[in-house]
Amino acid sequence: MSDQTLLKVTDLQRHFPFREVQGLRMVRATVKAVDGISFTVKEGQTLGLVGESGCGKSTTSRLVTRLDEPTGGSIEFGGRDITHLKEHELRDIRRDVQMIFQDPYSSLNPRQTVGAILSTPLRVHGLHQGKEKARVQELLELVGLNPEHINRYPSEFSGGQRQRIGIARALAVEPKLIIADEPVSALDVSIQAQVMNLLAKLRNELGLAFIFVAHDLGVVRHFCDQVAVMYLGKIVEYGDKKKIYEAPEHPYTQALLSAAPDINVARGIAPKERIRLIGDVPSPIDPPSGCRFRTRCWKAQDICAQVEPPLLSATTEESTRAFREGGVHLQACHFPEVKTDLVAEVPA
Amino acid sequence: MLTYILRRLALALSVILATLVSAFLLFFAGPSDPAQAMCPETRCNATRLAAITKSLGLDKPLTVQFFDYFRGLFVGRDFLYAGDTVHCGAPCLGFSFVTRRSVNDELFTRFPNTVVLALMAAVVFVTVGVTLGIIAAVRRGSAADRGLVGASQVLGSIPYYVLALLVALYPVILWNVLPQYSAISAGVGPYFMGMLAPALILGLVTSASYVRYTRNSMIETLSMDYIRTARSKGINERTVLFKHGFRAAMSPIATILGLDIAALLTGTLITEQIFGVDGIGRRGLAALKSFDLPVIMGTVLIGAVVVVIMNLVVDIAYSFIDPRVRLS
Amino acid sequence: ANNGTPGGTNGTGGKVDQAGAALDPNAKGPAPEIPGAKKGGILTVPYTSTPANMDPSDQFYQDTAVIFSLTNRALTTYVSRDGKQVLVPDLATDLGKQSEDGLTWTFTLKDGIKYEDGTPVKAADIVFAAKRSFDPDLAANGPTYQREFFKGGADYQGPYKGDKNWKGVEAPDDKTVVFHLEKRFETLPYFVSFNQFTPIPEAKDKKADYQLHPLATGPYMFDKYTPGTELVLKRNPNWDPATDPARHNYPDGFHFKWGVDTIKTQTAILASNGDDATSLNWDPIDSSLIPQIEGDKKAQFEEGPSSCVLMVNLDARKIPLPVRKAIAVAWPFDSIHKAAGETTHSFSPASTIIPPQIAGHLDYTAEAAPGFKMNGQGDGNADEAKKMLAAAGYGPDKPFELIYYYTNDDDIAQKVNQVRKQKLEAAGFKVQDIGVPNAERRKLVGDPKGKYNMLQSPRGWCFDWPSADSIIPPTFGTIALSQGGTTFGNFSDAKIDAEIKRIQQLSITEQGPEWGKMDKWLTENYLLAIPDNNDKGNSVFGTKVKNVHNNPNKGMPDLTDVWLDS
Amino acid sequence: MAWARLKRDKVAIICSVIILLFIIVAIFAPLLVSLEAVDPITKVKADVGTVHTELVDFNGLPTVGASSAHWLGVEPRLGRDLFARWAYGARPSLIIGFVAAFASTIVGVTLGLVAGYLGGLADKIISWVIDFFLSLPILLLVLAVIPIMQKRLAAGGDLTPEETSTIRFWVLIVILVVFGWMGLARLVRGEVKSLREREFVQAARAIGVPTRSILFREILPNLVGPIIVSASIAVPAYITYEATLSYLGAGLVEPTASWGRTIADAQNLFATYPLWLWPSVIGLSLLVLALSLLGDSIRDAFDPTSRR
Amino acid sequence: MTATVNTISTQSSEARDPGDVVLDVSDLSVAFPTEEGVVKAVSNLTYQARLGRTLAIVGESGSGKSVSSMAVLGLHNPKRTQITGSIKLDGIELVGAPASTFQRIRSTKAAMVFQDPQSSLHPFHKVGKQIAEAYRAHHKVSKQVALKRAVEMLDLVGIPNPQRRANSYPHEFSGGMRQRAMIALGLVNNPKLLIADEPTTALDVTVQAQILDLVNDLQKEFGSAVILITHDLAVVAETADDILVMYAGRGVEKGSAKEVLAQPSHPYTYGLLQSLPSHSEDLEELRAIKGTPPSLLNLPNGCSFHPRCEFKSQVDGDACWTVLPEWRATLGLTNREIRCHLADPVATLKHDEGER
Ligand SMILES: Nc1ncnc2c1ncn2[C@@H]1O[C@H](COP(=O)(O)OP(=O)(O)OP(=O)(O)O)[C@@H](O)[C@H]1O
Ligand SMILES: Nc1ncnc2c1ncn2[C@@H]1O[C@H](COP(=O)(O)OP(=O)(O)OP(=O)(O)O)[C@@H](O)[C@H]1O
Ligand SMILES: [Mg+2]
Ligand SMILES: [Mg+2]
Repeated sequence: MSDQTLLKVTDLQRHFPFREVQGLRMVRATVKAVDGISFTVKEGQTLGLVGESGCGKSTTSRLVTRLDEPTGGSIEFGGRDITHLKEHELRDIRRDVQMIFQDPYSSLNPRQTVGAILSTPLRVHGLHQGKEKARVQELLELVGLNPEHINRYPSEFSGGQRQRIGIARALAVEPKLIIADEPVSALDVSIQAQVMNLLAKLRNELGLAFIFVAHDLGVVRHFCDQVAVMYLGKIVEYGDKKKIYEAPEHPYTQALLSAAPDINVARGIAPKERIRLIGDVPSPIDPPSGCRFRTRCWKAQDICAQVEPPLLSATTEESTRAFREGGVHLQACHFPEVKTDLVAEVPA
Repeated sequence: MLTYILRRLALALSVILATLVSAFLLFFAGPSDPAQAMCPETRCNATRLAAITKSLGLDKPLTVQFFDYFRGLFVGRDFLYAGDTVHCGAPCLGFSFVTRRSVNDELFTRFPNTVVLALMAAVVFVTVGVTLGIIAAVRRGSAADRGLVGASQVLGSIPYYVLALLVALYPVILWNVLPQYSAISAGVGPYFMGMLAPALILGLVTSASYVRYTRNSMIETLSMDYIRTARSKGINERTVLFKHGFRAAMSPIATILGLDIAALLTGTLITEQIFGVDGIGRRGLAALKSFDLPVIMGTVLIGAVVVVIMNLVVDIAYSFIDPRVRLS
Repeated sequence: ANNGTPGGTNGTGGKVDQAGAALDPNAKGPAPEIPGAKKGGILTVPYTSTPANMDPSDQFYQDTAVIFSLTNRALTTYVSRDGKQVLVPDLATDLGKQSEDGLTWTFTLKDGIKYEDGTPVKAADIVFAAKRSFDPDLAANGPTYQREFFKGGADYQGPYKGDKNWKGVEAPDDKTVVFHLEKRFETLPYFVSFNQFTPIPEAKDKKADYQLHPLATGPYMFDKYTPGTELVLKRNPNWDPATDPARHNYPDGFHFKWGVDTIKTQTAILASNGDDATSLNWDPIDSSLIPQIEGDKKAQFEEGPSSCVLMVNLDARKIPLPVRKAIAVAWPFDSIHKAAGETTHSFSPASTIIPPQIAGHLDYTAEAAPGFKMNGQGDGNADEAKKMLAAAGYGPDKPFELIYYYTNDDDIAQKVNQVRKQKLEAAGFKVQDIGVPNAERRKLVGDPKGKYNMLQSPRGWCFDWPSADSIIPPTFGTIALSQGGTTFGNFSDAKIDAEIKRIQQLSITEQGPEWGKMDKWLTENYLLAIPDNNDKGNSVFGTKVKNVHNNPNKGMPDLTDVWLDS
Repeated sequence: MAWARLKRDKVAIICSVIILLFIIVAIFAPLLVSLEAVDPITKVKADVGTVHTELVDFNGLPTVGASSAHWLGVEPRLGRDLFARWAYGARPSLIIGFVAAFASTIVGVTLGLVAGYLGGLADKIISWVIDFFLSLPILLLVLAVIPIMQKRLAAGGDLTPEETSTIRFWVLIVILVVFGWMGLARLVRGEVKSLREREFVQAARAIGVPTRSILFREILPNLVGPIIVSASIAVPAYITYEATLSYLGAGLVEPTASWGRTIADAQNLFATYPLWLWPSVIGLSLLVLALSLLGDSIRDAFDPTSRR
Repeated sequence: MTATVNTISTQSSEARDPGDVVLDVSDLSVAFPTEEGVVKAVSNLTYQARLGRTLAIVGESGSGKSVSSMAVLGLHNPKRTQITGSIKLDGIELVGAPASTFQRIRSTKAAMVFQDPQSSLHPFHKVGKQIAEAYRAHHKVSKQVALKRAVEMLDLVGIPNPQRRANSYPHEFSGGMRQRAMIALGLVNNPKLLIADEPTTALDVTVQAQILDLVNDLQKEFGSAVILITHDLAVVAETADDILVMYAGRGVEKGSAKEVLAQPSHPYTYGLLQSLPSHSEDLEELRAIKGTPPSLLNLPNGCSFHPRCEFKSQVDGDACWTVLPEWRATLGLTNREIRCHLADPVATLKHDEGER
């Protein structure tokens, strides 16, 4: 793990314009799917992206892989600005940044054999010319599949196996960064763990950096170094895993963590005090003014409606503390809740 | 909604305009020479041909002809005829080359017959097709299902004009069980009775495809989760089938229906021809034979307008049928 | 009027009575009662074609002529006497008076003639109608004799665009109509039987809309008229039978329906259920129904000659006479008629140019080669034709090429062409058949400079009145050719022209036999066109329709004589 | 998989056999016709084109019936051999049905792919064209256009009967294609629009696969099902359409033998001389029926949820 | 069929008090004949649901959870389904019962909340009407009265502004609201049994928490029996009283929810728990169950789980391959049953856990 910044995302924006009918009029509106987010990923590091449905996780992934073009902000990869590169200029980037998709069923072309699926990236990038088949078999082995299955169709595999094929495809071009958009959400409970293990193994062996999108907080906790919590197209809290999970400062993060049911209840551990949020996530078409979470926040006050809280360290005055802890922890709330006992835990 | 309709109307208008332009280019700028067709065979000479060409207005430059036609459609136009100006109000489709009568008169007086025929046929195919389709869907896989679907297939495979001719000859003319077509001038009763035979055969043959549409749509609907929900409420099966299943199954059929009626309105040609129904299809066919360009143009235009309007109606109706569809 | 349908011949059609054009200047109304005839009922007449319009000035076709015979009277008309058509005065008191030089004709109107609305008919109305027939819009489809013969007719544009006071036709008073001619027109009395000379009061003229209700002078008047669809006629209360030598009015009314399907209509009429028993159809009998009308439904069918003669037209400029004769020998009359869907009821074979019902018709049968009669029958003799070709210097190595246009967008024409081609090739000809769409073919075959060497226009000729001066001059003379048209043979020959001119100077009654002789002379010496057949008219009618007779001038039934049994 | 399902479908098998029989008849028509005996009157074997007016009477009705020389008798008026007309008549139906279906499938798929994948202006234009074509009163227009097309193609030249009928033949196919591609284009467009959002397409893009490869290698193979289904429905539809146009006089012309033309010719004599009309009606109906049932089976095989 | 420990003798009587058995499923098998073969979706399933208690049925996708509970409401197409065994709902035998019986018990005795509320509500009918319809199917009341009842129910499940919302179409609702509406629909006739089939799978975590709270609250209020179908063990831990773990159409373990999750005694349950990330928070590697679930067309002989079972070597002989294990009480645990050949599963699993 070097300290080299691999990916730097600054103020990234993706607004989808569309037309909507309101009463008798047609109005133009925009879905602010991603609305100014910044983060960095260093080589070999894993960033987790969590948040509820529709908060912009997938959009972010698609922007970073440049499957979609941002409407604002910038993406730097390996020091190069790739924000608005054209498709043909992206070729190199396509080798370095790969994606693993959520749905192992729809992410593999049902009409192609595993061999064809895996050799496509090799062919496109002219890798291992003449020895594609060997490389494909190698890849299959790498993800724990039988190399003899090269001529089978995806439908002949189970969900977990298919997800492995998807992973192998991403690995084929030997990327530096993999964006995994909910790679295990669609898998059965008993298979999830297999795939998680595979990803962890590959990360360690190949020194890959990951952006790992999930809504299962447990999985993220298991897999990531840093976590960004998103709400309605914004990052509301961002920091090292330990801090986010153990000392969440933003009310939304707290609510999210408390809402996740805990199996340990069965073992006699008292259930967490559950923060009950009222209502649903507002629409990204017309997000609330000021702090976007305020409509569901129990702490909301007048200022929340007027001023949009920036993503800051809750304890700027104690920046030394953040430094001492050797980690980042930013949040965007006017009234963050700083857990002081954690400070005590940190060795001086 | 209003903007939507306006936008759709604009689109519809653009389609009609395109039809207009292409039909005009096709016919007027086409290689056929209607003046030649008008010119009495053995006595046709150059002067006579020129006179006819002039009288039909075919001597003017094409752009002028088109502009005149176009203007006629929207603001009406004046024709010089027998030294007189004859006004033809908008939408003016011109004057028939052959009968020298206004195409509007020629077509709009006949259009009602086509409409009546199409609507009567629609009643037949909707009731017959939908009923049988539902039966087939509910009895899915049974002998009744197979029989109905098979019979509809067979019916759909026999050349329509042969069927129609047999119906026109046997029950109508020879056995005298169904009355022959007579114009509305002969009385409303005989008129509708006379429409019965053509409407029945047209409707029955068309119903063949409705049996299948309905069946498939119904089967698909019955496999939806909300049907399961309806059942789980403990309401009786008939309510499930009709209030829940049929209601949802009908909306795609309603779309097809709208378009089919439009198609019928422009395509009852064979039926009209065989049963002698005096509709625009038959008129159009006659016009084709005599190169009567304004009448052909008029028929094509009316056809396009009908289809476009039906499309629009279907779209708008659909949004009322299915609350999920927002007009956007 | 002309007739474009292909015709044919076979052996069984019997000879038509020598009808002869009789004139009876003294005929008086009323027409004699028909024994047994009853009054009442509506005769329904459904048929396939659709008249373009009902404007009297625009009429030239047989179907509308029959309809107008019920509603409108002209200066003269015909009556049928013993199967012969006799020209009689109708609105006029006689058949016209000719001036010394033959260039002025005067007709006097009968007294007491009224329109359906009761207003009296005036001579000026006939003059107005005559002028109206010059309007290029209103009378686009009408005849053109008036342009040729009337003084100043060539350029006259009718009363709307042209000079209102044009002097070609005049009415010096309410009873007198005077025609001024450019040149002699001995058969003018025939011409003024046309609907162009039925009176139209100028005050009631609605131009394009006049056709919606032309004012009646005959026994019936328009009741309901839907252009292109149907016409209902009812009795005209202001018709006075005493003035009319030609018309009866037995049925209460008539109902014409247009654009019907032939087979359905004829099948229905033969079955005679309900209204079909009082229906009449004059389309050619469908071949599928022949067993019926030759069997137990014989009484419901009537046939007779029409005004048309059909010929095989040759371009004598391009085909030498010996080869023309070889063609006549090789010509597959029977096969062509079969292929064309003709039946024994649709034509009778012809050996002459002038049909038998015309006065002066000379019955002769020429021979193309010794023993090979040109009687429009048989299927050609390939061997003999080959011999004749060889004699003319043509053989397999140097075949004579026949070039003609045929219609390639009409099924029957295509079939006929196949038969024709196969048979002509069998007879040693080389055939170049050029397919073009019908409208175009008409242009091409009407052009004397066309690429063809046979089958140019005209295909045949339908006389406009029963005198051969409406047949031979326009089809064999040089005039049509010099005007840029085509003729039988496309041949200009001073001898023929001189002969035509000579006969035309004769009086109407003298002309007949002379034309007959010329007919034979033309075929035997020139063979510009091979006589093929005379068209027949058919009528199929319900069991209650009585007294249906074919009018040999029209090939249609005389509706003025029909009555209905109840 | 679909194939295996199809093979188990009895109806599909029977239909395929029937269709195959017709194809065999069409291909081997000359051979089959040559099996007929020599006609005792004409002294020759019958063929598809030669007229024998000596075999019909003056009213055009055949004087000979069905015999070893003429298995289905001879044609009224022209005396051509009806079995030959029938066997050869299968050809245009099959050729037009399959060729037009093939061509319109290609057009529809291409335009649908382009519209669906590129979206934006291309989509707007193509969708508009689809709307436009769908709004035309097709039958009447086709009836009007065919002679015009024929004339344009002839380009003023003089045509022999054979040239005429060949031109007509191809004009007819072109017309069927021009007016027949919209349904499939619409379907493909919709499918592509949804496939485009499918993750495997995204994956291909993420890998850097060029657009053309995505269209033809990734997306197109997934449309095989709907395309085959729509083509299998198109074949009988085109066959019917050809027959209808021929019936209305805007289809094939002499001397081409075609069922549609025979039906048009023979319809009036259906009772007087049934041998003329019915073989073609039966041939056409059976072929269309078999093709549509097979089409159904194919759809079922490709989309098992829609089965009986 | 093996006798279960807590079978109540008087099953014909109606369940009234908390703890009474409302639903008694015994030896239930559901099979679907298909072209590929017979899909044995549920085999020999036995369980009970009691008033006032929540029974969780867990298992992975395709293990037969939905199929078995839909059999209770008779929602399978009788022509295409083979159902054997016995389902007694409040004393009424439902296997082989006529359609009219099902019509009567649906919604009144047992109701179901389906997995996907988006597709389970009729898109063309207003929400209020759909709820009212269920009420009117069992009560002879006017439309207005039924609609009022529907509004009450919507209010009860916490939909704000219920009067207005009753007049909305389902697509105008958010996911959470739709699920609430489904619950309102399920409860409108006060059923004794509410089957919630994965009621929160399609929902966000925060909304899921709301819905689960709601179900719990409502159960307390109505005192009915609830069957909660899910594959999320954490949800079970927080909400269920009893648990039934299913694998490949069969029950493999049942008992009190908390106990089972705290101390699983079937290797499959054990494996599931082990593979949860929350269980092994800081481990580099999760302990996954190897292999994939079997095809229902072709179930393995013997214990269905044996191909994936790590402990089959600890069973003597070839019992795991050949003998289908019957329900038996777990050695050393009360109130627990499993279907496993292991002699002392508790000890075996404990040993295994200690090892890693
Ligand atoms: N092409 C698009 N056009 C319009 N809106 C879009 C588009 N793509 C995404 N959105 C909207 O942007 C928002 C964010 O979507 P995104 O898919 O990134 O969410 P997500 O966090 O990945 O959600 P999930 O957990 O459901 O996958 C949503 O409201 C979505 O409706
Ligand atoms: N009508 C049917 N015909 C054939 N197989 C069926 C049918 N219904 C269900 N199955 C099969 O039965 C098995 C059990 O399905 P079931 O829906 O009960 O699983 P589940 O445990 O509810 O899974 P999930 O968690 O995905 O909802 C599945 O393999 C399914 O494919
Ligand atoms: Mg997402
Ligand atoms: Mg389920």
